[in-house]
Amino acid sequence: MTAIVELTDLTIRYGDIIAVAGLSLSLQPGGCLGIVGESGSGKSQTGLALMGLLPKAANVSGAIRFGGLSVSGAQRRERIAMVYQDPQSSLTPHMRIAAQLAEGMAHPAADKIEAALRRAGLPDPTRVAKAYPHALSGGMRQRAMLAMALARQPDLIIADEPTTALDATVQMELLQEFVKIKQAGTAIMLISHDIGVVAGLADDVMVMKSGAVVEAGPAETVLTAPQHDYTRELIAASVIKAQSTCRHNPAKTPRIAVQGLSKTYRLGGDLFAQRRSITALHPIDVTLHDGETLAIVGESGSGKSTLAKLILGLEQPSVGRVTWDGADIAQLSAAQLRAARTKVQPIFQDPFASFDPQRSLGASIQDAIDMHHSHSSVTALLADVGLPPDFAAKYPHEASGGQNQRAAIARALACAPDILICDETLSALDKTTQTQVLALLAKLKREKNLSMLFISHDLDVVRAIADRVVILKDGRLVEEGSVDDIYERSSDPYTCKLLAAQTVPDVAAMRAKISAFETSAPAP
Amino acid sequence: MLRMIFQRLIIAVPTLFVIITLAFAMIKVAPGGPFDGERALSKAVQDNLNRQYKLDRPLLEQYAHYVGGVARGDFGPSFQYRDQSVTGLIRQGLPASILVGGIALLCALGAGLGLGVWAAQRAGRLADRLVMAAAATGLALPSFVIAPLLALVFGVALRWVPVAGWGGPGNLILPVIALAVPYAASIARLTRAGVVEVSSAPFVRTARGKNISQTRLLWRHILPRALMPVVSYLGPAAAGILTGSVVIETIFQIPGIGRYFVQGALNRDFTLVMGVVIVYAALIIVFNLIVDIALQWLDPRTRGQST
Amino acid sequence: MTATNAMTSLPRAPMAVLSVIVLACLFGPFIMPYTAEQMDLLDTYAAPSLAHPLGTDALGRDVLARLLAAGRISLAVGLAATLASSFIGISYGALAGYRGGWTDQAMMRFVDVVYALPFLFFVIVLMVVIGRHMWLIFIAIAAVEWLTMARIVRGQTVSLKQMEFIQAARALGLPPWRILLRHIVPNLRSPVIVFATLSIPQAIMIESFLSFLGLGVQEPMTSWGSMIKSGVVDMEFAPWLLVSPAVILAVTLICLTVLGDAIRDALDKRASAGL
Amino acid sequence: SGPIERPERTDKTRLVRVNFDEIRALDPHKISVVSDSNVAADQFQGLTDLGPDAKPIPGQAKAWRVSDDGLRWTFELRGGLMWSDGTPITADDFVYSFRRIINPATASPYANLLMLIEGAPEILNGAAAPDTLGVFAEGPRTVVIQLTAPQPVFPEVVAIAALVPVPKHVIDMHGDAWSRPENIVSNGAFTMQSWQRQAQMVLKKNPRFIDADTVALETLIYLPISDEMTAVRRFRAGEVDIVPTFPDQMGPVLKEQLGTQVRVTVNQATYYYVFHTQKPPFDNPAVRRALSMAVDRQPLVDSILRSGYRKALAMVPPDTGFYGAPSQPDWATWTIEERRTEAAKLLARTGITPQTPLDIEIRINTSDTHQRIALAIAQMWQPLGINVSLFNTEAAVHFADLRKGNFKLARAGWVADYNAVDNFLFIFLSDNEGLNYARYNSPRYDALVTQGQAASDTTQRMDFMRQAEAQLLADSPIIPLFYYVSKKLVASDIDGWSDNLRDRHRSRWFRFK
Ligand SMILES: Nc1ncnc2c1ncn2[C@@H]1O[C@H](COP(=O)(O)OP(=O)(O)OP(=O)(O)O)[C@@H](O)[C@H]1O
Ligand SMILES: Nc1ncnc2c1ncn2[C@@H]1O[C@H](COP(=O)(O)OP(=O)(O)OP(=O)(O)O)[C@@H](O)[C@H]1O
Ligand SMILES: [Mg+2]
Ligand SMILES: [Mg+2]
Repeated sequence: MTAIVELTDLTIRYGDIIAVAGLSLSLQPGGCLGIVGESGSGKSQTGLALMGLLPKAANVSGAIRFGGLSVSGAQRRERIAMVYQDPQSSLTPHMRIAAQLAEGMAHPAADKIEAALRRAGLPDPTRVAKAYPHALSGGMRQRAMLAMALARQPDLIIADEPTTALDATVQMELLQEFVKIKQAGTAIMLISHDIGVVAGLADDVMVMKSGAVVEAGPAETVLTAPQHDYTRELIAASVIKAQSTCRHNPAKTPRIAVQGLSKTYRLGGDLFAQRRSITALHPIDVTLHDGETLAIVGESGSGKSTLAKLILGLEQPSVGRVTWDGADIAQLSAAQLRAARTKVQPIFQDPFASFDPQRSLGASIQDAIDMHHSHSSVTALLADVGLPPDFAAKYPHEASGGQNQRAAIARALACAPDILICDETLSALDKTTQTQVLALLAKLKREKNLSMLFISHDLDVVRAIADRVVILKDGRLVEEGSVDDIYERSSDPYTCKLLAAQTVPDVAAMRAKISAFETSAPAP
Repeated sequence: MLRMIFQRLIIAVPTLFVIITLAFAMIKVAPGGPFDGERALSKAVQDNLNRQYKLDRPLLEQYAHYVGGVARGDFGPSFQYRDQSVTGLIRQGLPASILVGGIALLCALGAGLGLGVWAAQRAGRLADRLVMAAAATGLALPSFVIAPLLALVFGVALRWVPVAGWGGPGNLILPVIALAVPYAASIARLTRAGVVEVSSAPFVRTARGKNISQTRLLWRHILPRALMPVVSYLGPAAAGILTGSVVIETIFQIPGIGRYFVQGALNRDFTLVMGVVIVYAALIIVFNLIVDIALQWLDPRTRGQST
Repeated sequence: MTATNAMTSLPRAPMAVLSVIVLACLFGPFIMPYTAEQMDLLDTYAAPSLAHPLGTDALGRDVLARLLAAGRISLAVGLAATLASSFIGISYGALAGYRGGWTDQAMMRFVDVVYALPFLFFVIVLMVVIGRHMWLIFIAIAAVEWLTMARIVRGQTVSLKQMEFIQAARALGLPPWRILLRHIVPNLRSPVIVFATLSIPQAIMIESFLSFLGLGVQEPMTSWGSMIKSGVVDMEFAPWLLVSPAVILAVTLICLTVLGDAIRDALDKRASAGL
Repeated sequence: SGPIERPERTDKTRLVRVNFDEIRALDPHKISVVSDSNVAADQFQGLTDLGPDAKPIPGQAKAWRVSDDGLRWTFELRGGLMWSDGTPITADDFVYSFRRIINPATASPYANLLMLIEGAPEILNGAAAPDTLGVFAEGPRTVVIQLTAPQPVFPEVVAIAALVPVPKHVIDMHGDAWSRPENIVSNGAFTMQSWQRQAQMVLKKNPRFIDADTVALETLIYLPISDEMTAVRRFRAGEVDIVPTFPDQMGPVLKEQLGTQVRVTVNQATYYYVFHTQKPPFDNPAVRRALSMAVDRQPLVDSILRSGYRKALAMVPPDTGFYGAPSQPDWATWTIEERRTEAAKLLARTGITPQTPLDIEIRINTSDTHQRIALAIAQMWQPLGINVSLFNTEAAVHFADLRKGNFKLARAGWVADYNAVDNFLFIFLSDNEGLNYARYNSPRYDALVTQGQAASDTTQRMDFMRQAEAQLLADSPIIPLFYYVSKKLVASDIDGWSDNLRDRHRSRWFRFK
């Protein structure tokens, strides 16, 4: 059988920077190649090269054969679909999801579009189809993106971190879906930093570091008997150890308190459209105490990011109030609020979009430093998050997903805040880097008594860093308790299901888990 | 959205009122009156004329009288055109201005968008530079140069179309071209910049990944964003082009109202000037409202915000 | 790309031509054998010749000398008035768009009002109230030119404001002016640069209208706009009177346009992300 | 560019005539500009009319006579006069019309033409009722007009388009709306067919016109074209037949292209500079005289105006009615060098020398020609120690300032309403508020003009006028520069066009060859 794609000696250069160095791979129809590797190792670039969508600044060499032929990018794109790493910026903001889906399909129809959305794990496809991207949650956008790829019925799907914004249960459902399409003969190139995900799906695994392949081979071999140190390191890191924080004894002074907070978005907005609305967050009470890390967990679209934005005062609540150190932020003057912002820093879910496209990452971080007259330097901050100093000169579009995310962390830390509001802050990072950043946060917590509101769907990470956990579902608080309470003694079925759906970096275990996972009925 | 339209229409009333008041004040401060011309009038005749047009009354009374009239829909008598009401003059002239201006606007949009996109797709290359140079030339040559040149070449020398005049469709060709050229050039420049800018956005990459046609990529993904500055520009531009241009109207003899803006002012035909100012103000208000609606439509994220 | 090497990558030809024009206007009049005012009623409407490379005008004045002298005024007016109006338009539009709400409403309705006011009377009133000063030219031109700039900028700002990176900047506690200056305005450069280059010829032509009203440049001084205006009447028997100013104005604008586009392209940090 | 061919004419009864601009009034009593009077004169006819040469000929009146004292004019109307709607015209229509013109409520811009008629000034000021005007009907066919001073050219005055009769019965019915195209009724050679404002006006031959059998044209179209170049281009394309003017500097090239179709004739109009005689330094007659003397008019007309203008050393143009040889300043025969030397001497006496120069500002209303004339004059004055700057404004400001006296030296012009010396000289009467921009106040001049106006004997009358003008020139409140010309383009196949001093061309005379 001819390989569906075959890359030989692919090299991608940006000036002096070598993003991908002499990479070769091949993929059979119906096969699945998992690519793992550290952030910035060239995974996404490889995918884009296959699509023929590298920016014009890229200097590409090497051979790409598709279906045994050497064909143009446009011809390859006929048969390949890609799930881009960055769903927020990769969707056209002024087009409804349905329209964006339809144009990739051969014979678009409303029911087919909804079916594709449902296959991608979206519980309310009718609403999502009609929505504009900005009205969706991070995870919903990611699934819409996935639906777009699935709907094209390609021969090859390049899925670049397709589940980073999704909670464990949905991730499980999607993995099941992937298994199905794979069985139907579609080849999959799965880029992920989650070894568990790759383990569950990939036939072959390729490990990348600094643009080069360090190790490649059948999944079982590579994951169970890694040859290379780096691979071993990666696998070891995928079990995240609890960080030694002062979890036991947080002072009971509330830093941030939320009372009866709710948010309702108006939908439609067309000239004569009948006004409908969606309540992203039902009245909720949450308190973040001094020195505490409060994790907010919940399925995609449950209102986590909305809560974070309300707390930050970046959106106006429909009802309820937010207090920072006892002061109602709605009552503060603009200047007072600005001054208070020093203490409370966010890290947004979508790092790429949160950087000014016309400013270098270094300049953006410098802005934060200047703003708060802190003594840190850009270089030091970058080093803290594992980025080399020359990164300061890069623009957001020149950095990889994980690199942007780390820059966002660096920017938030530049202000030396007391309180961090982290929205899926580690989702785009490989496990080694995650560990490094977690250690950094733990250190800050220890030394600077940092309080954190930590939104994540990664229960391992939550367990590693959080003191308390709040679980949201459909905009409502379903459970609240200490980490141990939740993880060990939870009775809530949703919580249990979440815990059960955790990935494990083991091929056999993961595959069993996937096939055994019970698909939840779509939410009513 | 309906609320916004409603709100804006309500605000339009005080806006118009402010415009009328300020314009009235400016007109009254300006030296020279409607009966000051090359042919001097004797004092007695001047006095009688002033009396007839109530120009001998105190300013406040004149103002109250005028505003009262406008409120009733009566723009008063023209000072320059005896026994003519300003309402009548505008009613006779506006259709011609709108006809010529409307066609010119459509042509300018077609040519401007086409050239702008075409150049943007070749950004930085010779074709791009040439088109943009042509646009710059179109802007450098004011209509009082383009119009007579067109008339000389196509009217006098080639005799393809009438030199000037009003009546047949042939009479529209030259004025429409002369009027459209600078607008087309501006639109082309703005379009090019917008398309170049938006083309590098990540969502365009996604759209390309779907292998959709160039046309679709352009119309659905790129242009809606890229054209936002063009849309903003079009509000005032449309109001301007539809109320006619004094140069085009005098050179091609079009019976529109564009001439009244300048001639009315030069002749100090106060009521006529006020009349066209009100028409223009109404168009500005309406078109800027349409533009704001269009901008919201182009960028769904901005919907649901006030204004 | 940094700003400096963006500048060095600008197209050479228009830079060169523009420099020649500017230098000629600045220094040309000192080395010309004729002054711009020197008349010769016995040598009117003389066709281009060795003595008068661009011919003479209705009063027998050397067209080349006048063209260069006029260039000083037109270039100054075109560039300064455009700079002033761009500055006002950008600040105003960005502020209105960023503030939103009633501030935006009030500010933009004010723009509507100014649009509608009769320009001719505005100028006359300006002269009555202030007198006939050269710098009134700039005020009068800037007073009309900033409006569309403000509307364009405001439209773009409203859209930009929704972007997450502006929210991020707000979350940093950056004061509004700093967000406007550092994040909004740099992201507006594309329409701004283009519209500014569009305003230049308008400013130059408005100037000639102003001198018709008696404001600003008075004969024997002149400007390109006024030369074009009076050249139109003579174009059939003395075409050089129209062609010379029209060509130099067009060439200047072409250069500015190409340069404007090149600057825009060079300043677009994201351009390299394009396919 | 060689001669230009016009396309073959197809309809020989249809003439297209260009007007300077859109007319401002259809009501002849409310007309104010030349365009208006062109149309009014084609639609209406007064007691007299003007022939192709602009000399008075019988109009609605077949004959007239004047009393010996020259004050009482009697006009005999022709039989069978009718309005275009068939209503007969009687002497009462004329009485009504003259009263209407002078009535302050009409606010007729030309009302001052009737000032010679008994009672007119009082009526115009609102001090007397319009029916006290000295115009009477003696029977249905006789109109009698009583003047307060003789006016030998009175038959020409009543030919003026602003003084024609209007139909009382129509005005009674429609009020001010009577002059709308759909209502208007007239008595002239043509009547209104349709009018699209700013586009075209179509007039048809009036079959009820008293001399209808002599009118050749069936259709007369007026096109309002304010852009002179557009009119010229349309003429060359054969789209129009008569063009009322063209830019001065185009004269030579048009002659080349259009040959005899270009008609240039001296006009009864004067272009002059006026001093404010009450403001220093122009309150000093010597300064005024020196400046006037130092202007060399010849190059102005030859090099700048180029279309056959004639230089002016006096206010009244040559060949003005009964005037004979006009007055000339005493320096008229000097060479320009002599004049310059004398001017320098005069100025030096008042302390103005190249070393101690005088700054003066010439005010003009904006136009290329005015600007060039002023610049050329500035150059002529320069060696005398006069530094000139130009101050241009649009016409409304310019003339308002002249009226109010906000100037020192300014450009002005005068076009005669009728062919008479007093129509030029009355401007500078000290009590002529509104027109006497110079604020010229010479009791001797006033007396001479008044005496002249009162004289019924023409020779005597002209003698006073000549002396008055001599006084004016000696005092130099103005600098006469040149006499205007009328510049027309007339299609070569038009018959009945006659160049004339008055620049009056009734369309009833035109026919195609
Ligand atoms: N336009 C560009 N200009 C310069 N360098 C670039 C550009 N695009 C990507 N790079 C560099 O290429 C390298 C590989 O990027 P890539 O996006 O493939 O990483 P990745 O493996 O997908 O990482 P992540 O897991 O963080 O998404 C990175 O170091 C990145 O900085
Ligand atoms: N601007 C908006 N207009 C309309 N609906 C919105 C808007 N923003 C968010 N929503 C809706 O609110 C709900 C909650 O969104 P939110 O982004 O808070 O989810 P989330 O918990 O952060 O999910 P995820 O884990 O996928 O990021 C979603 O159903 C989303 O569609
Ligand atoms: Mg990546
Ligand atoms: Mg979220």
